[in-house]
Amino acid sequence: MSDIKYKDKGSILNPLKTLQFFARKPVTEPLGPRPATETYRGFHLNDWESCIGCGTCQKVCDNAAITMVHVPEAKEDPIKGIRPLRPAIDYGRCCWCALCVDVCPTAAISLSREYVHVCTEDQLDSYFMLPSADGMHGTPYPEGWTKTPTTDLVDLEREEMPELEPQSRSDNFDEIVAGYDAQHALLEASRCVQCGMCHDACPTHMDAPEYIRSIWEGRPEDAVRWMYQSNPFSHVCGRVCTHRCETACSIGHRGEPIAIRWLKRYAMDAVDHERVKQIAAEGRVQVPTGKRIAVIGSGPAGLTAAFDLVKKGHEVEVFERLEKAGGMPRFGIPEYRLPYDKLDQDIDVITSLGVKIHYQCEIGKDRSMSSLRDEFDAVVLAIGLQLGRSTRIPGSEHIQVKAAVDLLRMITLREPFDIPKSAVVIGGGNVAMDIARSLARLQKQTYGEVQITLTALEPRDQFLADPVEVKEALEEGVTILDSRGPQACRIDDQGRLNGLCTWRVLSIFDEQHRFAPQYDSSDEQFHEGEMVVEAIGQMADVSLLGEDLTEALEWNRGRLKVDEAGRTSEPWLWSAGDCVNGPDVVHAVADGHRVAASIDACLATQDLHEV
Amino acid sequence: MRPENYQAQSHPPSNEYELFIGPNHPGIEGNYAFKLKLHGDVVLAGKADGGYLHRGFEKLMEGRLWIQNIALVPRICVPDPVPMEVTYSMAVEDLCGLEVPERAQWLRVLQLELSRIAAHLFTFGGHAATTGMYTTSYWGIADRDLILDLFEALTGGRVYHIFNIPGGTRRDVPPGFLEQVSQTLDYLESRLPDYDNLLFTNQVFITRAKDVGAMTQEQALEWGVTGPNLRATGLAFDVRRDDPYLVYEQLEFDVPTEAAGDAWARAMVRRAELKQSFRILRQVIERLPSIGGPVRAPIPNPLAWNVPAGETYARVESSKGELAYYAVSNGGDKPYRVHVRGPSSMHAVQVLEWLAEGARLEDVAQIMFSLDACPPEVDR
Amino acid sequence: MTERELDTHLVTILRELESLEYRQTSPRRVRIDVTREALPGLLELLKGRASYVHLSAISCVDWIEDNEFELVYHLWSYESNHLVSAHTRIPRETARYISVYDLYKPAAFFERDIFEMFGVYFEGSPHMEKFILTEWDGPPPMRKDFDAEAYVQETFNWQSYHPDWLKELEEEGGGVAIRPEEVRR
Amino acid sequence: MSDLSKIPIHTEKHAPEEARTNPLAGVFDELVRFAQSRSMYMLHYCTGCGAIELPPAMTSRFDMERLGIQPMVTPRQADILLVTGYVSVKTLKRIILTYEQMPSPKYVIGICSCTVNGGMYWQSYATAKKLSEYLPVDLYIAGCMPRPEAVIEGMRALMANIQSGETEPWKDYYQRYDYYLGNQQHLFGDNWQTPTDVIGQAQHYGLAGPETEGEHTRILQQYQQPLVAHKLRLK
Repeated sequence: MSDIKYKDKGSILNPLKTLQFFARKPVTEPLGPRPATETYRGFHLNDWESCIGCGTCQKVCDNAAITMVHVPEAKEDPIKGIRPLRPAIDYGRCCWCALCVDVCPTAAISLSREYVHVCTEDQLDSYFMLPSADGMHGTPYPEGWTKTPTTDLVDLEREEMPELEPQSRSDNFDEIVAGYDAQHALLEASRCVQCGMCHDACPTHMDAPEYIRSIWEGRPEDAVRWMYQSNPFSHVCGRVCTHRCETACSIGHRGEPIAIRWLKRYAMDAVDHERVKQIAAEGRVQVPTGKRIAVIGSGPAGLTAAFDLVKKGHEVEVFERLEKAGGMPRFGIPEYRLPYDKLDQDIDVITSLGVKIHYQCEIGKDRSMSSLRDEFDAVVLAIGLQLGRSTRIPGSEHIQVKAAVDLLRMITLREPFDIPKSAVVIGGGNVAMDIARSLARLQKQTYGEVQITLTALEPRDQFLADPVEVKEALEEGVTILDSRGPQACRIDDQGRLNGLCTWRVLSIFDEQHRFAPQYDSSDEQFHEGEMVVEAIGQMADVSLLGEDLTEALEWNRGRLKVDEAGRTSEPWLWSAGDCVNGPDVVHAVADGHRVAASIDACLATQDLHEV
Repeated sequence: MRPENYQAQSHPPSNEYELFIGPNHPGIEGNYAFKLKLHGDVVLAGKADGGYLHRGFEKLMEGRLWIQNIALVPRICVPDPVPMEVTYSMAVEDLCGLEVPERAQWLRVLQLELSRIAAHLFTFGGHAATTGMYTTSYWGIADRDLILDLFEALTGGRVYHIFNIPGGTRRDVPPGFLEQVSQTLDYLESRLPDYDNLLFTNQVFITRAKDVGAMTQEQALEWGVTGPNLRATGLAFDVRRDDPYLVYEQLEFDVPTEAAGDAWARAMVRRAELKQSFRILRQVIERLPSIGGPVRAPIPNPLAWNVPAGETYARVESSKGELAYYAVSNGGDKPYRVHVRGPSSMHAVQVLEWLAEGARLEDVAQIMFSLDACPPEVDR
Repeated sequence: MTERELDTHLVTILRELESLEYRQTSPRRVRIDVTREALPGLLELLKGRASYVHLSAISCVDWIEDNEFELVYHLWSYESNHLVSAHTRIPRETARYISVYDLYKPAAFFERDIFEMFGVYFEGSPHMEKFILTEWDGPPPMRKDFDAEAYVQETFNWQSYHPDWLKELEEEGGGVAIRPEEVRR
Repeated sequence: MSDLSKIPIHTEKHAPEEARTNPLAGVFDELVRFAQSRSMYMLHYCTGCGAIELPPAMTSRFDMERLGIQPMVTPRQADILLVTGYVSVKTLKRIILTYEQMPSPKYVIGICSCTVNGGMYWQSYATAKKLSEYLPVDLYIAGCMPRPEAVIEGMRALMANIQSGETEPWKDYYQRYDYYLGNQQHLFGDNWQTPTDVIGQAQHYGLAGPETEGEHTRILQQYQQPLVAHKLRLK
């Protein structure tokens, strides 16, 4: 019951009590806007330096109040994941909920403490505002609602990927990365904000946002369908891609990027191989065009071109020098990174469409270029980079000084060679890591211990190799020395190789950014090794072209000159892949697509031999 | 088509007439209309007319992501928005099996009670104004603004806080906030005697409000009356105590009742609830600093958040009565169906119609305000 | 009566009836699935013998793929402090059901609401007329087959802002790149 | 047309500005505008959620009365129509009725996002999106919802505009009635009509122009029924 005496009859003097209110402080505020609180949600601010134009704010906006506007003066860099787009806010829609702030991957958007805006009908355009640091009316107001770790709705941490421990992987070639299961893949895919930076950065423009969304929706088949739109080497790229997509990922600006590569791998592994074949065959032209195309080399570039062309209804024959198809992914990448059966699956999908591969058929020896030219409507040269570059230091012509590519190929083909008890690897790229780690495994299998020294020109923080590779190599017992320049291979009196002498590197490039390493000769080290492996780069073996053709073609600093579509100066000959672009799997795939599209377009209109 | 509030449909006998109150009328709470049939100044029948504030919330929510709806829900009841956010969040949390951190639960109680005080102060003002006493509304609204200042400091918004999201709250309290709450509570408590003098012990008010819009407990139960209006008929029922949510089980508070069931009893119950809210807030201020931990459970990426299929009925005690959300998910990233059961969907429609019957014309506005009807809740 | 366990009295009553399934979903929530014929009888029992006197709400869900409407009656007992949700389904084409106004007065509001929003007719309900949507001629808007967004795009116009900064950007070769409606799913 | 047109009204046009030779005329006009801007009644009509910030703006804390603005309960005596946020179609009809009942000069303020481009409810089938299609709007105040300070800043801007005589959109409603009526008919149906004789008023104010009447007013006339007074039965 009530705790006041409401039956109080009052008094005639009661009104006089009200006089006390004259003594109280008035509650009325002075005219004019009061300053807002520290987390106030007023008009928007945008830091143009950190805004990357990803458009995530636009997606989360529940009122469709955000329009992305192209600002020509803003920075554009697809490789780093920066677009010249900026959000413009429609205050005829906005509700100041600040979800855009909480979800912004780079913490660029915030709300200010400014809240007054009045205009007439003629001035209504002012309701559509392009936020910058200046606020609504050009007067900077302090920030109000900003992103803090508590308000952040972006998941910055990647789902953990199960991997083999160093002790259980260092003596075998088993695949290290286990891959996501469905649950983890779904969780990892759900981190994606669908900005599409990955698509822009990918050389072959894979539809990563779409396939990630399909994975999140639990439909890996659709994901595979999206992948085959742009990449018939999805098993390979799901494992060993250089993942430029992840470099560009907008989540990566403040946290760990989405594991796009592993998600691709998950989707490919989750779908039955026979089903993948059916999906890959979708959209194939059923009526043969009657045109025939020869592809030299069965690496990613060559087979991608073959895949595209065969789907367009052309007849494609591939000529491979070795006994197996796959090119560099098979003969250059160790099995612990890319199991051969996965590569076989990718190739099986392509051959199942009717691509014919002639194995152990070396052009220039078994067949000549001119016979291909006469027999086929077009020829694609996708021979890759098969020759290892040499350092040409004293002693490098010794038999125990090997090229990394040759050695890797021998390991793949299981060709026997004497496994050195100790070895020195020259180079700091991924190939150097591959050969060092492969040799380390063989040593562990044969002798039970690892004795590999890897010397690289670059300081550790500038290594060309993937940081994960470096970390794993160290875990497997490889000694990695940075800033060491090879000077000579030491050979003893009996003609046996003893090891490598190196000097410390002072600088690698000169002022014009040309390669001109400077050494400190006083800091000399000797690295013991029965074998020295050079892994400093590769080049193409173009001897198959024959003298006449080599004469006829145009060249550019030792490389074949091609136009944007990959066509050489000979109208019937295209070139694609590493031999044009330098080593990179996904680039080779992109190149294959480009060349195939160009050939298809040209064949549709003209006979190339009559041009 | 002529708008029906322009011309009466039939021609009544001269001592009986129809009167339309609202939507543009100071005696109507919000944008709402009430059609009366009168004999002299005695109401023969009343008929509520809603839909002026209809926005199709339930349809809108089906078209937006689960997280986007947090910006939408507070708009369903403008004077008391926090229970809307909390109930919606509770529904989503229940569907997802999300565990809300304890600190966030205390923060939610803090907001809920602040919002209850603000809503009650607003109602006092309205109720007093319908009896001709405008000072209370001037005071009540000015004092309510102090609570809005607190909300501004806590959430960054005065009226629409959008502060509770599924999983917890969006921020922690800013530094010095609890002292600020404490000072505001001191001030509001010191104001209670003023309100008593001005309104609750004022003979004008008592005479006007006593026996107006009275209902018995049986009627109240039959009509589906909830909240302070039900307690004013003598039934001590409070969702906070009897179907507890958040940390209300750990808090000490009474459920005040009155027996009369009339407009005056409803005002007195609200006045007593104000004191209970002060009491709860004091306990929150005391306990909150000792409760550590995060204010939000980790939630998935809002753009890719599939809520598991299922249905739930989340219920809280808002300042106006029983507020519930029936949420259904089909496993998608948007709600399949959300049904909002606002307390006013009873109070502002059927209960008002029944109570107005036999009342006098000058009391109709008072009955509406004493029921604390909130039209946007009816219209959604 | 213990609050944590399902009230035994309720269990006894529920066991008496055939053609229903019940399940305790949380300490204070019970879900009952019942055929549409048996629902009025169930409510009568719940109100008459198990103290479920408060009809908290009637919710309607449009399961368009099953071609059914689901009606959910939320009942609260002030004595045992339990909430019972009785679910039943009716065919979407006929969209007719029986009013429970005789048992529960609050049903009139909810039934009218469902009538307006979903077009389900309740026989015996006192106000089967429009209340909120008196000035709406379209189909019942809460039905899943009514596309509100398409209706809005067709009926209303939007602001066509063209502020100075946008004109400047357009001169430089920029301009609007992605409109908000393009990213909506 | 309705009976209004039969009422004899003073239709003599104002003399053009340049013809006024009395130097005091300008001073007098200014004085009138000043007086108008300092004493305004705001119609007490809560059309949407933004109305919740008006009680604080009007009462002790922010005290709009010090600007001479007071709430007024009837449209016949009000100067300002404040459209506080979203307008459902049902409310919009009442707003138009109310607006037409207000005496000129009258001012419309649209506050919140919703009156500009639909705001939060842009997807809603039940709310109108652009208020200015149906009524001439003098001023917009941004916010969802604007704080009392912002509302008061808006009011001060309106006062300044009235005083300087810059904006008079209320005339636009008479001058381009056909346009507004067309939009109203598009939303409410062709049989939409209000009891106010807008065309007659336009002639009364000397504002009837080529766009006052048109195809839409012809549709209006087609459906319009003459006003008939209620027959009071005294027994």
